[in-house]
Amino acid sequence: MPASGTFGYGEEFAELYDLRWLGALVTKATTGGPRLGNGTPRVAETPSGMLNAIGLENPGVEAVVREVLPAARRHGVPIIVNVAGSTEEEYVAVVRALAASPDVAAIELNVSCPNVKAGGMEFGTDARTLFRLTEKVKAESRVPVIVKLSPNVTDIVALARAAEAGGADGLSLINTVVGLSIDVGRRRPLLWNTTGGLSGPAIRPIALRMVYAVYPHVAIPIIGVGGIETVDDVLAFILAGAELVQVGTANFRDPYVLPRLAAALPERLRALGVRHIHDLLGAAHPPAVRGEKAERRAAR
Amino acid sequence: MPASGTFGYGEEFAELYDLRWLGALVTKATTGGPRLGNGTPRVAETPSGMLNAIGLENPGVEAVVREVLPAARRHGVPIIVNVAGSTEEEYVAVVRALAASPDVAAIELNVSCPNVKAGGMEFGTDARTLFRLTEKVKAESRVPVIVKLSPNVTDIVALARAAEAGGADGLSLINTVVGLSIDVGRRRPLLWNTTGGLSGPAIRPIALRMVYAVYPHVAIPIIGVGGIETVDDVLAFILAGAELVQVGTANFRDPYVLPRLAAALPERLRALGVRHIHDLLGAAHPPAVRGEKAERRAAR
Amino acid sequence: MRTGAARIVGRRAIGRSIVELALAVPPAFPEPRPGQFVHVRVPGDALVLRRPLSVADWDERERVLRLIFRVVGEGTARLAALPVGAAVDAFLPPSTGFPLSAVRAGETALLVGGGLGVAPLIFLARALHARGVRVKARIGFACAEDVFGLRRLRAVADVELYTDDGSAGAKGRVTDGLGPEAAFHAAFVCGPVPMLRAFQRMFRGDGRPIYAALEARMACGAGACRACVVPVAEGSALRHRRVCRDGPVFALASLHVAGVPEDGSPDGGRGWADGGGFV
Amino acid sequence: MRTGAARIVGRRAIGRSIVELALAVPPAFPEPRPGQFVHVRVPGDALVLRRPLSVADWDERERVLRLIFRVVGEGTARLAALPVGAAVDAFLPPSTGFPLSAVRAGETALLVGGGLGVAPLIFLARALHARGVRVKARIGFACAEDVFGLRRLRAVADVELYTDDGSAGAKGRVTDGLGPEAAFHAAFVCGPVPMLRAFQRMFRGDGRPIYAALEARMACGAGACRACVVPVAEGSALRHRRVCRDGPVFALASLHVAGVPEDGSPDGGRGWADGGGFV
Ligand SMILES: Cc1cc2nc3c(=O)[nH]c(=O)nc-3n(C[C@H](O)[C@H](O)[C@H](O)COP(=O)(O)OP(=O)(O)OC[C@H]3O[C@@H](n4cnc5c(N)ncnc54)[C@H](O)[C@@H]3O)c2cc1C
Ligand SMILES: Cc1cc2nc3c(=O)[nH]c(=O)nc-3n(C[C@H](O)[C@H](O)[C@H](O)COP(=O)(O)OP(=O)(O)OC[C@H]3O[C@@H](n4cnc5c(N)ncnc54)[C@H](O)[C@@H]3O)c2cc1C
Ligand SMILES: Cc1cc2nc3c(=O)[nH]c(=O)nc-3n(C[C@H](O)[C@H](O)[C@H](O)COP(=O)(O)O)c2cc1C
Ligand SMILES: Cc1cc2nc3c(=O)[nH]c(=O)nc-3n(C[C@H](O)[C@H](O)[C@H](O)COP(=O)(O)O)c2cc1C
Ligand code: FES
Ligand code: FES
Repeated sequence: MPASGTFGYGEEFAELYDLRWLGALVTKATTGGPRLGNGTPRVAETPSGMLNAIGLENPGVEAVVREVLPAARRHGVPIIVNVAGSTEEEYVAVVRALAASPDVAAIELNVSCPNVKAGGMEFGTDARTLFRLTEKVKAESRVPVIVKLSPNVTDIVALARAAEAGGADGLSLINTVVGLSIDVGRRRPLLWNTTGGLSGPAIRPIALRMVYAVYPHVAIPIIGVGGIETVDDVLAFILAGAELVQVGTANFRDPYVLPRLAAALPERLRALGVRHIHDLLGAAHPPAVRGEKAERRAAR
Repeated sequence: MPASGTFGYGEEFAELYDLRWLGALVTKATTGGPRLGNGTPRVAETPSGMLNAIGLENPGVEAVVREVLPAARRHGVPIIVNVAGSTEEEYVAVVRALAASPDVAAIELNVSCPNVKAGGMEFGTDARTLFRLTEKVKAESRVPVIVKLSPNVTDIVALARAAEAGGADGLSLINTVVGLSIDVGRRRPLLWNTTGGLSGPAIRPIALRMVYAVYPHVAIPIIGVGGIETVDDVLAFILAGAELVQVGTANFRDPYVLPRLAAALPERLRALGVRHIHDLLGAAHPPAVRGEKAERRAAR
Repeated sequence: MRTGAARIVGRRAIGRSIVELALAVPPAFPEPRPGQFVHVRVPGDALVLRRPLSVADWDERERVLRLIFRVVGEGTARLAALPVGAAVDAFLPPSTGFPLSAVRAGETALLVGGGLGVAPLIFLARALHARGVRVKARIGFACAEDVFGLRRLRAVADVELYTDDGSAGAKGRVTDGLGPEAAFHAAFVCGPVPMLRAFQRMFRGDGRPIYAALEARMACGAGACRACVVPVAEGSALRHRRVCRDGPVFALASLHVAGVPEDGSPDGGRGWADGGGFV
Repeated sequence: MRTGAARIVGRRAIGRSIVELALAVPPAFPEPRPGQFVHVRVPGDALVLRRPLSVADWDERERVLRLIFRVVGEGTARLAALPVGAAVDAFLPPSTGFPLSAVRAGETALLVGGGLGVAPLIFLARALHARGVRVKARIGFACAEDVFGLRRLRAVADVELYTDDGSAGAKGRVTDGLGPEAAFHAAFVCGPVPMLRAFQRMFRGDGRPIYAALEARMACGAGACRACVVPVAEGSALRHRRVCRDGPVFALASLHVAGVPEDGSPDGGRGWADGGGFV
C-alpha cells in the first residue's frame, strides 16, 4: 500500500492504474480544521533520499468526510485515514468525526509528523503521552487504529509497547527522520520550514532496524515503511517482522512502482523457493525470538 | 580531519599522502583492555551509505600508549584519541592512562558506539549519565575533552548541554545511526552483529540537523561529521554551526578525499565571494540566533 | 501510460551549459500541450526525484519532444551527459498548460520570456501561430552565447531580442519600455521571479488575460504530494494551488506575491515559489 | 599514487555473467603482484564502497591489468556495463599476495582453484612459471559455460579441469582424489569456503607450505578500518588479521575455521570470512 502523504487521496494515481491492485489506500494527514501548511520550498533532494516539510496541508476533517472520502471510495480499495493534530483534543475530534464516515476502513494515527510546531512530534516521543492518546482515540474509533511511530526517539520499543498497551491494533514503522538541507549559495536552510522529514532509500536501514527491534516485543501487526523500492526491499521488511509494507518516496521516482512490485513479487518468491510469503514473516529473527513471538501472538 | 574508526591510526593513509595536510588525526576507539571486536561481516553497503559493526577492535590503551601513539606521532599531526568503554570506570581508566602520554592532543569521548552490548550507547542517551561521565573524565584529562554524541536520541540538545555542563571542551556531531541490513537470500541479518552504525551521505541531513539544533544552545565548538564528501558539504556544516569537520566514510570511496577537499576549499570560497571561512560560521541561522550565540560565547 | 521510455534522437549544446534534447516518445505517450512539462527521471541511483522540464517543442508527426535546459546541478548534468540513443523515462503529468483559447485567430498574443523561460514559449508560439493568432515575442538572455530558439520563433512570430550586456539584440530587459499601452489581446509570460513581479506591477488592474508559467520544487509532479504549491487568490480567499497540476500556468493577477522578497531570486532561473516567504 | 584512472582497453563476456576487463593503468600505478587485488570504485553515486577484485593477470610491458569477475550485484553489474574506453578508478592496496618464494625453481607448485577463485591463479601460474617453477593446476567450475583461463593456464602449467556436471574436463571437484600423498612443494588455493575447508582437513598436519587466498567484505581496503578481519592462529594466540593488508593470502593451517558452519557458503563465490560465526 502507498505511504501517507505521498499518494494524496489516490485521485492522481487512479488515473495511472487501477487502485484495486493495492492492499489499501493511505490518505495524507487529516487534521481538525483546514490547514494551508508550510511555505515553499517544501521538498529537497538528499543522497538517496529527500526531505519534505509539507506541514499537514489538508482541507480539514469535515471536508474530508463530506467530499474527499466519498470521492475516494470509488477507487474500490479500503481507505486508511492518516490522522494528525496539534493537541489531544484535536486528534480525538478528528477521529470522532471520522467515526461518522462509512468510508473509513482504519485510522493511522500520525504521532510523528516532525513538521508542525505545536505538538505532533511530542505525542510520538513520550511513552506516557502516547499511551493516553492511543487510549482516547481507541475509545472514539469504530475502526482499527494503527499508530504510526516516529523514528526520532531513543527507545522505539518503549513507544511501540505504549501504543499497544493503549489499545493500538497495529503499528506503522517508520515516519520520516528529521533532517536539514542547507542552500550553500544562499547561506540558509533550503526548506522554508528549516528542517524536514527524511525519507527514501537512505532511511531504509533505520526503518528495518526499528521493525526488527519492535517485532519481538509486540503482538499486534507491524506495517513496515521506509525506503522501499524493490521486491527485495519488501522481503527484507517481511523478514524483519512486518506483515504489510507501505511505499512512499518511491512513487515519485516511479509512479508505477506499486503495481510493478505487486507484479514482481510472485516470481521473486518462486526464485527464492518460498511457497507462501507468510513463511518469511520474521524469519530473520533467531528461532527463540520467533517462538516467543508466536506465544505472544497466541496469548493476545 | 578524518573521522574516528575510518582512518586507523593514520599509518595506512600516511603511505598515500602527507598527513600534515590534516587538521588533526582522530584515532579509532581505544578501550581499557584489548578487544577482538565483532565477527564478520562487519560492514554492509546501503543506499548512499554503509553499516559498520567493527565492535571496538583495538589493542587496548596500554599498547596504544606504549606503541601506537609514539609511532603515530611521526606523521607530524596532532593526535586526538577516541576513547570508548563499557563502564564509567573503564572510560576513566583509559583517560587516566592516556594522560601519561605526551602524544595526545585531545580526547574524543565516544559515548555513542552502538556496536557494543554493554554500555557504550547508554552513556550517550541519558543526559544525567553523560554529565557525570564527562565530569569524571575531565577530572582525569590533561588535554581538551571532546564529547562525540550519538544521533540515536530523542533530544540531542539536552545531551549536548549535559556534556557542556560536565566540562566538555567541544562536541563531535554525529556518530553513526543504528541500522539493519537483511540478507534476503539467507533470511538473516547481513552483519554478524545484527545491527550496525549507518554512515555516509545518507545521514548527512540528519547530522546537519543536529549541528544546527545544538549550535544555538552551547558555547563550546562543534565538530561536524556525517556524510561529508564535497567542499559544499563542508560549507553546509560550517553554515549550520560547525567550526571543524571530520570525514569518515568518504575515505573509503576516495582514499585521497581529505587532501582533495583541503585543496579545493580556497577556490570554492573565492567563487562564493567569501573572504574568510569564519564568515560562514553559523551563517545559516537567523540573525537573532547568531547574536545570542555570540553573547553565549563571550560569556564563556 | 503517461510515462515511458523515450529515446534521445538529438542532442545539441547551446551556449554556456544549455542543452537541447530531442526525445522520441513511445506510442502510448499522450500528446503534450504548450506550457506543459515532462517530469524526467534522471540517471543516478542516489537521485530520488524527477526533474520538471518544460516541453520546448513538439513535432506531432515524428512524435519528437524537445527540451531545452540549463545544467545547474547533478540532475541536469547527468541528463546533459546522455548520448543519442539513450532511453529517458519521461512522465507527462496532466498539467493545464497555457490556455490557447485566451486569444482568437487574428488577435495578437504577446509572449515574454527571460532565460530558460523562453523554452516553453517556442512551442506556444508555434501553436498560436497555427491557430491564426498573431504572435509578438519579447525574449531576453544574459548574453549572445545564451540565446536559443530565435530561428524557430522568428518563423512564427515577430521577435524582439534583448540581452543584459547588449551582445545580441537590444541591450536591456524584456520588460523595458513595456507598459499597459502595449498592444495585445492576451499575454503569456515565463521567466525568473523579478521579471514576473515587474510584469505584475506593470499590468496591475489591466483587464486583459495575462498568464504566467511558474516553477516550483516538486516531488510527485502529479498533484498528490502538495510539495509545489503557490498561493493563488480565488475571490477574496487565498488558496494553495499545485504548480504541477493546477499549473504550471496561472493567471498572473491571481498570484499572491506579497511575501516574495523584492531582491528576487539570486540564482537566476529559479521560479516564483522558490522565492520563499510565502504563507 | 596507489590509485588512478585506469582505462578499459578490453572487455569480454565469459559464460554466464562472467566478465573479463583489461585495464591500462597510469604510469604512477605500482606493479601488482600475484594474489593482490585492486579495490575498484564503481560507477553509481549511491554505492559508497569500492569492490575488491583479484588481479587475474598483468602485462608489465603494456601495463595492462586483467580482472575476471562474476556479476553478482549492483556494483559488478555496473562495472560489467562499462564500455571500452571508460575510466575506472582502481586502487592497489599494498596487500601481501602469494609468497612466490615458498617454492623454488625446479620445484613443483600445486595451484587449486574453484570458480572465480581461478582468476588470481592465472597471474600466479605465469609468475611461478617465469621463475622456473613447475606448475600443476587443478581448476573447477560449475559447468563448461563458466570455464575461463584454460588457455592461459595451459601455456604455463599442467592443468586438470573439473566441472560439477562433467560438461567440460572431468566430472567432479578439484579436491577429488587429492590427498597428503599429492606431489608438490607448495600449494596455493583459492575458492569457496567448503573447498578451503576440505583442503584444510585433507592436509592437516602436512608440513608443506599451503596458502589460501581469502575474501572478506571490505570498506577501506587499505588496512585502516578493520572491516575485513579473519581469526588467524599465531602460536597459541588467536589474532585478527586484515584480509586487505595482512592478506588476502594466509597460511592455510593458521586459519581458524572452528566457527564456520559445515554447510558452507550457500551463495557460491563467497569467501571464508563471509561464512559468519567467527569469534
Ligand atoms: C514546471 C517547470 C518547468 C521547468 N522547465 C525548465 C526548462 O524548460 N529548462 C530549464 O533549464 N529548467 C526548467 N525548470 C527548472 C528545472 O526543473 C531545474 O533547473 C532542475 O530541476 C534542476 O535540477 P538539477 O538536479 O540540475 O539541480 P539541483 O539543484 O541539484 O536539484 C536539486 C533538486 O532541486 C530541484 N530544483 C532545483 N532547481 C529547481 C527549479 N528552478 N525549479 C524546480 N525545481 C528545482 C530539482 O528538481 C531537484 O529536485 C523547470 C521547472 C519547473 C518546475
Ligand atoms: C580480495 C578479494 C578478491 C576478490 N576477487 C574477485 C575476483 O577476482 N572475481 C570475482 O568475481 N569476485 C572477486 N571477489 C568478490 C567480489 O569482491 C564481489 O563479488 C563483489 O564485491 C560484489 O559486488 P556487487 O556490488 O556486485 O555485489 P553486492 O552484493 O551488491 O555488494 C554489496 C557489498 O558487499 C560486498 N561483497 C559482496 N560479495 C562479496 C564477496 N564475495 N567478497 C567481498 N565483498 C563482497 C561488496 O563489495 C559490496 O560492498 C573478491 C573479493 C575479495 C575480498
Ligand atoms: C511528501 C511526503 C509527505 C508525507 N506526509 C505524511 C503524512 O501526511 N502523514 C504521515 O504519517 N506520513 C507522511 N509522510 C511519511 C511517509 O508516509 C513515510 O512514512 C516516509 O516517507 C517513509 O517512507 P518512504 O521512505 O517510503 O517514503 C510523508 C512523506 C513524504 C515524502
Ligand atoms: C568503519 C567505521 C568505524 C568507525 N569507528 C568509530 C570509532 O571507533 N569511534 C567513533 O567514535 N566513531 C566511529 N565511527 C563513526 C565515524 O567516526 C563517524 O562519526 C560516522 O561514520 C559518520 O561520519 P561519515 O558519514 O563521514 O562516515 C566509525 C565509522 C565507520 C564507518
Ligand atoms: S509535486 Fe506533488 S503535488 Fe505538485
Ligand atoms: S577493509 Fe579496512 S582494514 Fe581491511
